[in-house]
Amino acid sequence: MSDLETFRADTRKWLQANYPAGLGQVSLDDDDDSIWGGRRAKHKNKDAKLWLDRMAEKGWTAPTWPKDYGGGGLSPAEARVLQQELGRIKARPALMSFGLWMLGPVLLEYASEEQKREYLPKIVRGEIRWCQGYSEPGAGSDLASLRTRCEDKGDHFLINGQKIWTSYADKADWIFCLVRTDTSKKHEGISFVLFDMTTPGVEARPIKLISGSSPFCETFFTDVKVPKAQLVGKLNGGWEIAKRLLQYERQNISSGGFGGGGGVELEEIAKSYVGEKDGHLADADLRARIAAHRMEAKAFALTVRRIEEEAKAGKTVGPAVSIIKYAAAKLNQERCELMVEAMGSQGLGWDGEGFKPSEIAATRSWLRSKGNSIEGGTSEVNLNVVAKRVLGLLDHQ
Amino acid sequence: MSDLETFRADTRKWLQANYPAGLGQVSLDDDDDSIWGGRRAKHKNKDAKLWLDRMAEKGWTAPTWPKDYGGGGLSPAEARVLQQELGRIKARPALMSFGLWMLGPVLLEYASEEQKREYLPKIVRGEIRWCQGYSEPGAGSDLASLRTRCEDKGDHFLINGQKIWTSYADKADWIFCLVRTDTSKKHEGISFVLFDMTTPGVEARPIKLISGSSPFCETFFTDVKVPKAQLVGKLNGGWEIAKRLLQYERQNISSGGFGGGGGVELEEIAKSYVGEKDGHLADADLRARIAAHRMEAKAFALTVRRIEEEAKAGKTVGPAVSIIKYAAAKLNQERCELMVEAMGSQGLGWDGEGFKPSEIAATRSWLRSKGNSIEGGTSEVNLNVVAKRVLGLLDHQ
Amino acid sequence: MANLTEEQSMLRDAAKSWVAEKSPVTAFRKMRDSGNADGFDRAVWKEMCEMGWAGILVPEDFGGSGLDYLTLGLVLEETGRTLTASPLFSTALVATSALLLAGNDAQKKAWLRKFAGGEALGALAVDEAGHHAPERIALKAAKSGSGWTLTGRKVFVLDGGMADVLIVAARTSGKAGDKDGITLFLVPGDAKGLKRTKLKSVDSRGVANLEFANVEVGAGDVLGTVDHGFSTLDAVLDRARAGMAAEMLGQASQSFDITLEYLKTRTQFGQVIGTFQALQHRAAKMFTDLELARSCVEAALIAIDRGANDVAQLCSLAKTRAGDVCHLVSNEMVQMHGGIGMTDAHDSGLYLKRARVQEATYGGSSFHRDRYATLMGY
Amino acid sequence: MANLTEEQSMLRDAAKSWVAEKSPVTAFRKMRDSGNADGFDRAVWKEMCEMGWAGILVPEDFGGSGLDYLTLGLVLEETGRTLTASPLFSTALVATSALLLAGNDAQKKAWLRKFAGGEALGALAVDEAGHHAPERIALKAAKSGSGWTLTGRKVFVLDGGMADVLIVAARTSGKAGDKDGITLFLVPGDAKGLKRTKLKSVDSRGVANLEFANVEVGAGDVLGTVDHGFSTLDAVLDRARAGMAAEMLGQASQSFDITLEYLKTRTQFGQVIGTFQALQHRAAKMFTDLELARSCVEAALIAIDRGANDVAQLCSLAKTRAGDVCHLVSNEMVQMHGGIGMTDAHDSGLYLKRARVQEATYGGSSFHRDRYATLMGY
Repeated sequence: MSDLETFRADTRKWLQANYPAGLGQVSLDDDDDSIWGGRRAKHKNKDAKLWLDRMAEKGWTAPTWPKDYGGGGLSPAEARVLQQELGRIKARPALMSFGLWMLGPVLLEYASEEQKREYLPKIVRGEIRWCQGYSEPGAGSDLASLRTRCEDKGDHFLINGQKIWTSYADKADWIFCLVRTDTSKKHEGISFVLFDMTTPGVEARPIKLISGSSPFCETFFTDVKVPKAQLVGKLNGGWEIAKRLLQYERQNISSGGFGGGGGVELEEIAKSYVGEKDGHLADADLRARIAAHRMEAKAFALTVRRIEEEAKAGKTVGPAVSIIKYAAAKLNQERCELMVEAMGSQGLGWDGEGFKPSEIAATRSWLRSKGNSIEGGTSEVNLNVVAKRVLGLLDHQ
Repeated sequence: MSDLETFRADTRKWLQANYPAGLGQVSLDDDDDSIWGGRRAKHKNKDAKLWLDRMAEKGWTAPTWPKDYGGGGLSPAEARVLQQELGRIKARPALMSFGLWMLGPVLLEYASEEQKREYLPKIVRGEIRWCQGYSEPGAGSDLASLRTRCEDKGDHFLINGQKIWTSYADKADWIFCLVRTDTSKKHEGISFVLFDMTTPGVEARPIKLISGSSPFCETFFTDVKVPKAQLVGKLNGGWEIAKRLLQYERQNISSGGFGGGGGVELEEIAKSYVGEKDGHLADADLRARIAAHRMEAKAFALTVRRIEEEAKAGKTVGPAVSIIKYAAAKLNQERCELMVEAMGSQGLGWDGEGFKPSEIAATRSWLRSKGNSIEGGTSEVNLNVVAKRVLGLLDHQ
Repeated sequence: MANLTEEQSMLRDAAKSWVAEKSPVTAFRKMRDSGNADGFDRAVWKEMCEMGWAGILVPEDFGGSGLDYLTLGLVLEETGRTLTASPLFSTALVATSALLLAGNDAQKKAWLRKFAGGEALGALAVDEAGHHAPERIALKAAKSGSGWTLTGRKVFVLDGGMADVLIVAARTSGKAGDKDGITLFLVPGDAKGLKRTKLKSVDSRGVANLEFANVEVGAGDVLGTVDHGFSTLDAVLDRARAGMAAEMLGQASQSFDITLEYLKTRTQFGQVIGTFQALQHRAAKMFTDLELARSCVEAALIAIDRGANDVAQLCSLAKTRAGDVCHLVSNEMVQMHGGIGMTDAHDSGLYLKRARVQEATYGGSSFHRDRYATLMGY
Repeated sequence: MANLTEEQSMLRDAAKSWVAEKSPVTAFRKMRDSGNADGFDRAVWKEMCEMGWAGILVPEDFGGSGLDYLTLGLVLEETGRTLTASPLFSTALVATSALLLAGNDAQKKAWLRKFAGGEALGALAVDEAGHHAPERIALKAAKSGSGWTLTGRKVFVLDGGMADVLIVAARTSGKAGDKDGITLFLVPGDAKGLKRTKLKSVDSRGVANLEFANVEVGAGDVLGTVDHGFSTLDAVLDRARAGMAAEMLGQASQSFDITLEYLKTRTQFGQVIGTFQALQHRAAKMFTDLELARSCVEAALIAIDRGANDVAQLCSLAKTRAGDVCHLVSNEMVQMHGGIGMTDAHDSGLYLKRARVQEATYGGSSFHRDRYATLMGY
């Protein structure tokens, strides 16, 4: 039996013994704090806490990170086996965390030994919940134009400014934050710092979206004192780290979140609201548009699969990957538009009597989907990137 | 009875007496040379020649031009009445001519008295057929980058270079031509000259289009000697004249030519090729797309009418006019695409057996329509103009 | 812009300045946040009535000014610009049209003067499910003595929760799907057996679901002729569609103007974003669609005023083209504003939400493309 | 690009270099201008056969290499890039598939070896009017003695004028519109009573109309089973659609590459036009659609090879997505080239014309969207 098969067998055995029977499953967007961890997590669900602790103990919340930093130290192959085994028993994720997805990978690459030993294990164990301080009101697509000032006061940094779209800033313990340490340069004047959200002068205000409440916050910094040891990488060397981290974030946005169109399929909902005629959707015009959309969704799904297979085959990632974010946003927006159109006036409720929860949910999703082509890089920027990096077209002079 | 009513009555009487009975009507795109006049016109149709001569005698081929230059000297109001009366008897146009539509108006504005007396009457009488020497292989949308050299040789100009898209260069007697008289400046180095196409060194080669033969030519100038008296306006002052002339040309392209979608309507053709089901076009998908197109065509027609009514009411021309060329091109291309799609494989013949003339004509029109968004200002340039002139957006820095 | 009479221009200008002054979007936002379930502000409505807008279509004998649909359309376009929520549409346009088209003297006397004076509100109750389908009416009206008994439901009735009188399309014979057998009734808003549920719609306008449980009405409450109400209903709907199109045109124009302004001020990458050609072309195309939509809306209103024979086609055309441009511009407004456009604090969302409700009301583009093709014989 | 076997990669690369060297667009243009009515160059076809392409699907016992559809698709993609007109599609893919799916030993023996060796050409005759409608077959096959008599017509048959054997879908019972009652026949190209008219199609490929006047065939010429030919026909058509999609993918990719190159070299207003953002975004969107189309084409071919149960959906998907991107790119190729793209001397027109013919062949997007929705149950 190969090492990998041994590992699979051991893993399966361990899961049988350690996956809390009472836990069951949960959808990925579930916001139960026990899944996000952090100092303020209430862990109402004891099984969830148990599951997190057991996985963290083996370092399997971060399977491929080195054991020295609390990770699982698994090879990519072993990590894939672990994923498969977790999938086989439909295990609920032990921990969801920006620390795992975004910060950890760049710390491994850019942080000092001390910083790695300080921050990574707490991420693995879900002790510290992180948020991302990137966008500012004046720095959206053009992130590098950020203005949040970070001044060197000798024994510490002093930070003043404002961030926006800081997801869960109101729930996070610490923030990884882009700040301006040199106003004379653009990209070369940015640094990457970490600090505690309970530091005096930090205030987070939740943002209400057109779709209702959201995890996003406006975050204000007024004379926030930050120990200099919490600078990651070089002073004014933060842009490179920032970009690398964005790659991890985009992978995250593309893969998860939207696209595909889960739940009950569009055509089924359309049938129930619009009715049928000789086995076809009664509204032929809507039917043709739904078919066109569903075919594009299928083409997209096949493309994602193709990219994964190419990756598995160890090929260098093809150009197709560059269009995923743009295509996924477009598709999800079309899907949501068709969904509310299919529901007619039942898809136009905000809340209260007269509308089913599923109808209200569809309406909110439709509104929320408008952000898909803005967050994590606007579609305009995506298309610029494809035109320049992939197609080799030049900038306008 | 008002003067205008008197004029209407007289006109009607004159037309009854002078419109050749045998002439009947003709479609505007008819290429019978008797309609285009010129030295080489054969005038196979004697009635057509008679009609031209009678109209020219009254100056009604150029109704609003001053009598001194052979025009009709009519007021705009009288000219409209004349149009109405000609329309009432569905009179065939007496003369079609770039001289009337494009050159004449700018000569009236920019030419010397001698030039007006020399050229205008011959245009009115259809004695000289003109062509337009504007575009060059390297100067399309960016017309002002034209390179055709015109050197001052003391007693004459010497012209060397090449023009393209010169409509009817192979049939015209004279050309109005943009030439470069100063290579150190762009717009300020262009002059507007007239010369005889029989001058030694002028060669016109017809261009074959993707849709087959066309009126367009490539026109080559090799050491063409042009008398200096044939310069219109100032030396290096041609760009202003060129732009003014383009306005007349665009009016011409917008109003006539494409849009509306004459002949048998799309839906009727679709019915005959696709068939019907419970009174509807059998292909519901195509039906929805045809309906969407026909509604846009109707919206366009209503917009043209609105602009005309606003103009009649003496209002300053609204911004709507700026979108006419772009919208007309888009519409005609959509219409042609739907037409060949509706005909199926019968719309995919080039010539010969198996296809009706109407089918071949549809295929050729479809191919020809691809030029609508290129000729007389590309759609991209149209949109730039709307964005900048109408919407007040600025150039990229 | 069509050529207007002096009177029309004056009313349009009056509306323009009143809206800017008395009914900016902030007013609508305040009304929304106050949780006002009526979906409009009574004080504002009073002002509108004082300006005579409620009586634009009402003949002078009934206290109105007896003007035309183009005039009312111009006012609706202006109020649409700032999302002004008021009974102007349902009372002064829809209900008034129904009475003008089919009402007898008694009925006109009973309601038109009150409508014009702002003392009563009216609403049209037609659809019974999520999708507009006027011929699928099933709400039953059974003869009982000299009068009728109504049983069934109506959904998403605009201003249905507030109306003093409801114009209810009911089935007096035949079955859902038949155009024959439909009759219009005038039903008091407080009729016994009528349950009205005010809905919280996404655009915060006043809509309600209505439940009819043996609602008794008299013979005199039949609007028009029994069993032959469909043609009247269709004519009323076309007027409603043209008016809604005018409102959408105003909204789309306004959201386009707001977006254009943002394109000229927002800076990214050291450039005003309006200098990016891809955005310029998208803006120019929106402008093109807006100009085309304007022509359709004006043509539909003028056709109604002239009693032209292509009113139906033109109203479907106007509803579709205005709806489509409203759809496009409301999406682009959010996208071109970026993140800020996604926040509830920004107006983009208000325009987006209102747009979708209007698109669906009295038939979406899909419905009207089909209707247009059918009317044109294919 | 899907993960290929070594053999597939080799064949793909061989095709790529052969096409570049032996069959550039100039070759197709020369063939067209020569007025060659066959629609292909026999010498070129001979070379293609020598490379074994004609026998890619043919089992080794019949002189082929018994490879799969993905492999043939890769070659078609490459030949599509330069509009190579050859019998590869109709003979090596369509006719061969028909025999593989329904042919008996005698029939396979009779034709497959000849196909693989380039000694015979085949063609599928299905449609009888301008629009693809396989179940509407009316061409009558009447029993006569031990054989059958065929009467009727077929239109726009690809390579129908050259084929040595025609696979003819005929009606042996039922009426046009019934799926039952369709039978496939093998008919010699020179059969008595068969009139073949070569057409001058817009894309200069070899197509013909066929008139059947009491054409006699024997009992042994029935391909598959009498009255139950539709399922075979549909399977053959799906293979044809996937292959056509592969060809279109190659063409669209090539015309996109040519256009992209032009965007990088053509200068106007002192700028390479490829620096204009509006064109950049249009190019990026075309690229997106090309990547999506590639995934569909490969998935369809692989599904055929695996005998998956969603072959029909995937082939309709591939035909639609490849057709739509071919449509878009062929239009943009002309537009982005400007005036020069309108001239017959430029290749834009050739790609545009070929694109529309392929889009229509074996069902356009409208046909396949409807089919896809029906297959998915709505």
